[in-house]
Amino acid sequence: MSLLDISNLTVEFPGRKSTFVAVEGVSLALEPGKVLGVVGESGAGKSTVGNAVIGLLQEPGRIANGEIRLDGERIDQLDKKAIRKIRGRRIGMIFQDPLTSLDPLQTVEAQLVETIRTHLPMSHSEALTRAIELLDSVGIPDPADRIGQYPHQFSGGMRQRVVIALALCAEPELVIADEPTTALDVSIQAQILDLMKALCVERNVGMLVITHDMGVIAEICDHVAVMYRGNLVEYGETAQVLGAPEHAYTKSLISAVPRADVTIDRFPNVNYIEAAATPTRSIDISTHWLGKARDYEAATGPLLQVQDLSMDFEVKSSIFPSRRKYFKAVKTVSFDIQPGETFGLVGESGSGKSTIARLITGLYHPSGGTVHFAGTELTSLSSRSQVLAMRRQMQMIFQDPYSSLNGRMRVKDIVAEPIKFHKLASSNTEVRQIVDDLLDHVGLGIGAGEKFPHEFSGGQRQRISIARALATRPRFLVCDEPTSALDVSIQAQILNLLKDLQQELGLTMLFISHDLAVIRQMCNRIGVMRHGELCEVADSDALYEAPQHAYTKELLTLMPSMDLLAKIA
Amino acid sequence: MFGFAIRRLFQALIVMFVVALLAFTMFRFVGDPVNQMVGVETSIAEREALRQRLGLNDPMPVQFARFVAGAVKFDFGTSYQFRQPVADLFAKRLPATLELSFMSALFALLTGIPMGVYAGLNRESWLSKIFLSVSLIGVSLPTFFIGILLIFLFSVTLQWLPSFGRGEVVDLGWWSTGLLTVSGWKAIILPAVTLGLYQMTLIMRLIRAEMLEVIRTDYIKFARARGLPDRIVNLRHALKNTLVPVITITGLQLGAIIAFATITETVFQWPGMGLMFLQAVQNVDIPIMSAYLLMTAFIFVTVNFIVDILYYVIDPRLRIGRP
Amino acid sequence: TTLKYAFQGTLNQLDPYSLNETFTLSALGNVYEGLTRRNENLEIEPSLAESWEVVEPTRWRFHLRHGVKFHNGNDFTAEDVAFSVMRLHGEGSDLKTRVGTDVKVEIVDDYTVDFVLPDANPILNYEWDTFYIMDKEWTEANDAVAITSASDTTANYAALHANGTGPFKVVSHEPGVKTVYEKNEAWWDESHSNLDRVEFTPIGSDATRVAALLSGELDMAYPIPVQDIKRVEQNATTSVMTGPELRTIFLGMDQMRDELLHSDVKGKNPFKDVRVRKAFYQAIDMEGIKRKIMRNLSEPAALMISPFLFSRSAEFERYPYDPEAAKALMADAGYGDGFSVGMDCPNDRYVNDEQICQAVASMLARIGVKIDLNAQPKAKYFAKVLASGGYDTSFYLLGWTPSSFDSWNIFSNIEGCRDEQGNGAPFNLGGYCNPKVDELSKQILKENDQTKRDDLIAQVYTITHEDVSHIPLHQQGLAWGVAQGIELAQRADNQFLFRFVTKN
Amino acid sequence: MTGTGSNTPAPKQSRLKAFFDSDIFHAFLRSRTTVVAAFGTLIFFLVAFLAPWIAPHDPFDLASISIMDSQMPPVWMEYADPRFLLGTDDQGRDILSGIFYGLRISLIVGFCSVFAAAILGITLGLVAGYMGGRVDAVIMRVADVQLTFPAILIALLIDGAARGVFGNLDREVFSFWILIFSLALSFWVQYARTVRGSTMVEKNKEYVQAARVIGLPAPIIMVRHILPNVMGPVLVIATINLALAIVTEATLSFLGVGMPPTQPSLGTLISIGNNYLYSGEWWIAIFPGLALALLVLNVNLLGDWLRDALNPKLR
Ligand SMILES: Nc1ncnc2c1ncn2[C@@H]1O[C@H](COP(=O)(O)OP(=O)(O)OP(=O)(O)O)[C@@H](O)[C@H]1O
Ligand SMILES: Nc1ncnc2c1ncn2[C@@H]1O[C@H](COP(=O)(O)OP(=O)(O)OP(=O)(O)O)[C@@H](O)[C@H]1O
Ligand SMILES: [Mg+2]
Ligand SMILES: [Mg+2]
Repeated sequence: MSLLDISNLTVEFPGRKSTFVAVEGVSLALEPGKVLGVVGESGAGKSTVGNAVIGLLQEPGRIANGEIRLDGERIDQLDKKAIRKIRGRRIGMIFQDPLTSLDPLQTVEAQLVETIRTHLPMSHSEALTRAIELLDSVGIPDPADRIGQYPHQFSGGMRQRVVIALALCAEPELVIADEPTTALDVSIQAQILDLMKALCVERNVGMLVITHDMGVIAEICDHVAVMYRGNLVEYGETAQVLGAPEHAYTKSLISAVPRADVTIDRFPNVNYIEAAATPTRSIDISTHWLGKARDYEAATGPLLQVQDLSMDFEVKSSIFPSRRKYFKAVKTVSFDIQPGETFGLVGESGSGKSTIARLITGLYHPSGGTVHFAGTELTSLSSRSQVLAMRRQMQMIFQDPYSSLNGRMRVKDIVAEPIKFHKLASSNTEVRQIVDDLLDHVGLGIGAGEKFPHEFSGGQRQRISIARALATRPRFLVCDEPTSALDVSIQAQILNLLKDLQQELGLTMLFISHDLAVIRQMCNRIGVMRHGELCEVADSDALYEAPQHAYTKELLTLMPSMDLLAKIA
Repeated sequence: MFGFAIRRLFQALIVMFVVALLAFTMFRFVGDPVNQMVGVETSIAEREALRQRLGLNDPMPVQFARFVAGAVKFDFGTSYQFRQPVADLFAKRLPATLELSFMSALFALLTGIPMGVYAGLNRESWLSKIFLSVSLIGVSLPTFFIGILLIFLFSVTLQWLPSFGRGEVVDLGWWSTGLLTVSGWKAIILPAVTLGLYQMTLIMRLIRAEMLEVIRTDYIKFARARGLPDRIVNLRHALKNTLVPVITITGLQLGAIIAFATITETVFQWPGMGLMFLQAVQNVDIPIMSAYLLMTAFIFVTVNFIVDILYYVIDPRLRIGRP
Repeated sequence: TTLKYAFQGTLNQLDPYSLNETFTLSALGNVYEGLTRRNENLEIEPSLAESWEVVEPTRWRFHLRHGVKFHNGNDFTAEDVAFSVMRLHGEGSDLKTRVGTDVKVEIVDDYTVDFVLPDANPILNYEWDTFYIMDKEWTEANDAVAITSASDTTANYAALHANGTGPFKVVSHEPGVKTVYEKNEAWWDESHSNLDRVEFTPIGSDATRVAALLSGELDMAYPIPVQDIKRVEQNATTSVMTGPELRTIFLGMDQMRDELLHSDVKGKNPFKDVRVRKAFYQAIDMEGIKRKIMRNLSEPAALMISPFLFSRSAEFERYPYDPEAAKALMADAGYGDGFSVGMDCPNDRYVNDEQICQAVASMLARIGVKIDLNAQPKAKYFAKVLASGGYDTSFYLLGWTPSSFDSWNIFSNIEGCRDEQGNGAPFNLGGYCNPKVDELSKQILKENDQTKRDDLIAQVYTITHEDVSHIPLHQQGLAWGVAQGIELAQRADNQFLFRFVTKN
Repeated sequence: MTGTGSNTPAPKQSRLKAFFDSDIFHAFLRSRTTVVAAFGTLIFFLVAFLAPWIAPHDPFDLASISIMDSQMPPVWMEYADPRFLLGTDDQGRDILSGIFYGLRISLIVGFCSVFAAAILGITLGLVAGYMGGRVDAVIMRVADVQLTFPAILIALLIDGAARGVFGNLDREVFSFWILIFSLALSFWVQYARTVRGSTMVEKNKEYVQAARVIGLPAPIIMVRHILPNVMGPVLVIATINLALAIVTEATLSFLGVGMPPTQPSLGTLISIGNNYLYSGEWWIAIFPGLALALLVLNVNLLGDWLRDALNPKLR
């Protein structure tokens, strides 16, 4: 008997005009001690499957057909009480969006302890000890100190790890991990993957891992399921599926996996398109609105100069300045970015990358140091028109796409807003046209504009936020893990677009990512961060070929194994 | 925090000063105190003399300066009606009002919060629809009307509860409490319910509205996925995330209850500040009115200060390290 | 036995000279006593003075009662009388008119006092039942000689404590909350009452007061709103005592200004025309008001004084209610199409005052007069219409009780001429002026012969009736709610005195 | 290839058609209670608007009412007069007509004052919450001052001041404005403080930061982004305040500030009837009270639905 048995599952989201079938007739089985990977197109219904198993489909979604069995017992029709007993205790769930999964008003400690104590008979202090151990095992530094902090004081990757710890803390039999490592650097990722593998082996835990990262699949999965548009298109042993894919989609997916070993000019496009689907039109930059010349003065010298930038967060306040405690998230970091260049930031999760991005875009005020953009110091700007002009030139794609979208606005309005506000288009019809193009190009298709952000999958949300950032026709783009939730095909398409923009218009980018392959292909120069410091800056080829700093070396060696893939490619 | 409090204290003084100033310009429109202080037959010359003696003929700035000079020494003058120092009167009336406000706030919170949580969680259930509609009676009928209906039912018809007053009061020296006697408890029920009905409805509806949103957030979903019991999910996570607007309103309402329980106190002849204030307005008892408004200002400044602090207590994102 | 009772107003302070208002004086009348008092039928009888005589027209002699003690044990003597008069004349006293300031007090011996008047005054002691005698020693010892206290931070002792000679002592007094009385065992007179203790609570809300009576929490409550009388009567354990009150409610019109303040008639004042005033008079259906608004608890009035206070009242009759005649009069006066005028009305002073005004407004609408009714609480109303507000009114409703129970009080306050500052008859808000009235009024004051005096009074009433100086409406009734087992005397002056109460 | 034609331009729909096709409208139709509530509210407005035509009597026409008709019971009771369906009040006004006419006053005063208060309060609350610092301190301290003065005193002040400035006004016109102004002034703080509190929380969220990165100026961020996210509590307060405003209006009228007693509003009718609760003439208070309760119920049901409908996540 399988641990998890999904048969013929169909999930639909009934709408007023039509019913959207997110998952159609999917059957999967998972044995104890095994890892089942689910890959597939962004928006294919992977998360939906996971949510259906644990009975937390977002309204108005419902299981229209099929059965879900845990250890032979049917769980898709349980009442509230019975399913609650299963959640957490027997099935541990890691949601895709770790940044919004934590209650903002409770400390990490409170959330961990309450979960542990709900399921395990432990005293508060025992639970606390266990919580700290768990945090340590998922690689949070100084867990005893940091456990008392609130989620917003954690970096994206750290929050993801907290979520993992929360899912594992009651020692469930089945773990559903929806993109558990997107925000993690390779070393932490390796640690987490080891932890998961160990769980499977030692405690016979079954694991359903949803991911876009072929490396992860190759490394830990026993079986792989490939989903495309709600359907299961291929299902089999990992070696078999990755080594000898049968379905055309699987093939194109594997071929699109970016490589870290060589530098290539463009990412390979996925050419698989199902007959019925409308093809995504590619944008011809030279004629499109996006490609219209920018009206900025050419910068002499570096476009962005970061000097001795530092950021201290107050983590304990007190009347007396001497008693206040600060956390130094960024310590005197300096670097330049030349016009038309892409500067990559990689590094340990929690090392201050997002903080730097926020400092540059003016969301935080630095505790020290300066940021010059096109020769002007940003903090010195006073008049509103100057600030506006600067803002339009500089855009940011947030690490957490969902919370950066206003849930009450339709997607088309979200994307149209900067165009309208900066008066970048002459008429409303043009605005609508541009918005459609942008949405189409990031692969959301027609009709997406009418929906609200919560109606999208994780990857789709990320694409909305990319479309919005492009809508200002920026000169400088800060990308904080822009493609972490995207499947390789969409990722390729978007990264290619960015590259095109760069070539045609000299778009300058600060590119933050954990995906070393992507970084290598995208960036001209790369900075490696650790503990709030920039430990190495080098040209990308140089860095990959001859890393200097010990940490950089460690990172590169820890890249998930690509042997399997490399063979096919 | 400390600096924050000091700054607030300073602002409070300004607020009270402005309140006093406004109050003084306002009193001209409330009526003529002299007419209320003398019998009908008193001659015009006598009235004029009285007016002179009370300083009502002085220019407004002089009267105001005199008031402020006294107020800084906690001397608010003598009540026109009662011929007693206002400060003494306040000291006597305050316990009644505070006890009533406390009990009605307690009533509003203890009934409003659970009903609101329930209605937010069970949007479609009949019980929550009943909560929602029935509680509206509390707001759609005037307080005096509700008070009188309650009196009619519980005092006249059933004769369970007294219709007026505080019952037996135990004097603890600086505080006289009705909460130590059975008759005191009986007496406080009707006024507290009457007074709390509006706040209860408001709190319940606010919580429901906020709950509806919060329970759809990812962190609640994740809390469920972790298998936390409903009690913890609903109260510790969901409810807490609805609290910012709720405490704002609760704070305002509490201030309003303390300061302006006038109608309820009048209906139930509750010997508190509100009753006294209404009488003071009716009789143009300027010293009481001005001191009262000052006190009200102080109450509101304090309550709002506490509410602001509570924001920080509830929401860590507002708290520290905001660069 | 304990009596619990409630009144709509509060007992603000205990100083007997600080407020000339019926309820305060009546409450204090249980504690303090005057040289005279009035019995159930309002007849004057000896109290602290055993007897008195008019030695010569300007000298009255009072023989004081022996062996009377104040509540604190002090003896009552002539000193106290002289002191009380002195204090009565002091700053802040609201009862100065009880004894004219030009009256001298001469102590003849410990128990005899002479009052020396500048002029003869037949009604000198008419109001002395509410001129209470205080204890000199006690007052001085407690630094309460001045009525308004010198410093603002300490209360006047006499405002919170009472030391009289009366049948009851004040045990505790929380102003506006509760006042508790206990029997004075050492009272000089024989008490008809069997009460040991009386608790007074003010209850401002009519409905609550009635409810408290119905539910048995009170033994006595007043006033009972007229519309609730039936309900209280129907209740097995309660009943309502009704009776005539002395206050007369009337309407007044501005007859002084050349143009009304609040009217669409410009350049002239319609109220200067007696036909208009009479038209107003005849347009008002007093029977209707009596039946519907007052629920028969009122007596339509032909005079500005209660019939009980003037022996020849029966000779006067109201102009009949006759809208047609009223319309004719209006047409005659040149206002056939009517006009509009503002009306001022208190809404918390007299029984159903606002309803009366509204009814009047709709009755006047029938003769084409459009009333813009401005009903306000008494504080604002009086501030507007009295001298301090510059008599800012064109048409108003007012009530008046002659505290001396005598018509002269009305002539000198309401019917006499006045100037713009209010010198003359200060409460003649409309400024009606007929010199003949002033003339007669002067004679009345000095006339000691009762028949002749009544004749003069009747002459004045005839004039004002014909002039329609005011429109008398009615005497409102008293309605006291009492629980079963309570027996009491209801005095027409609305004074509730415990010494007339028994409870079983 | 500037996005050639694959996007067929949306056929020009009339706005009305677009509305009937919108999600909101359909959500509306789906909820039966809401349709009933909307219908009810509409009836209230119609009745108020059409009062002069549909009311059997004109209770504001003094010449037509007679004291002799007063306190008549509703027709189904003994001693009733068939002219007065729901009986008459203490002046002989027909209760039914009184409700119709009184509704007009109450609805205008209630809605206008709540609307004005909400606009003022929301604006100031947003600004205070978003700007923080000194602006916040000033606005909130003004709010504290405002809170100190109950509606009664504000009304007295405004009334007095208006009389002082404009002399003796035409009461029928100005009493409306004075009422609305006073009520708005005494209610705005609730909105301001609630909105401020929520704004302080919202402004730290990432979607607001994203809007800032786009370069939107503060007013647009406040109105377009923050406002919709803080409207929930505002709607709750507003719908409840409506009742409070209508009732408070009656209190003010008693103080001689509002409408003259010869033109009773719904609240005034209730307070008149209040005096007759014990005496057996229950209909004077109960019918207007019922009307007010029904109105409030309908408006609140509508408000509840509207708040849910405006939130895309709840649809
Ligand atoms: N609440 C909803 N209402 C309507 N449609 C929804 C809703 N939630 C998800 N969908 C749709 O269901 C489809 C599947 O979503 P799902 O989140 O399962 O995708 P996914 O495979 O996890 O994608 P990703 O890799 O981008 O996270 C998507 O096309 C999405 O638009
Ligand atoms: N508001 C804050 N208060 C306190 N500490 C903070 C705050 N924001 C971030 N930090 C801390 O600063 C450090 C850097 O955070 P940052 O978000 O920049 O990391 P990151 O490099 O982007 O990591 P990740 O790859 O996981 O997203 C982390 O240790 C985090 O806990
Ligand atoms: Mg997903
Ligand atoms: Mg980050």
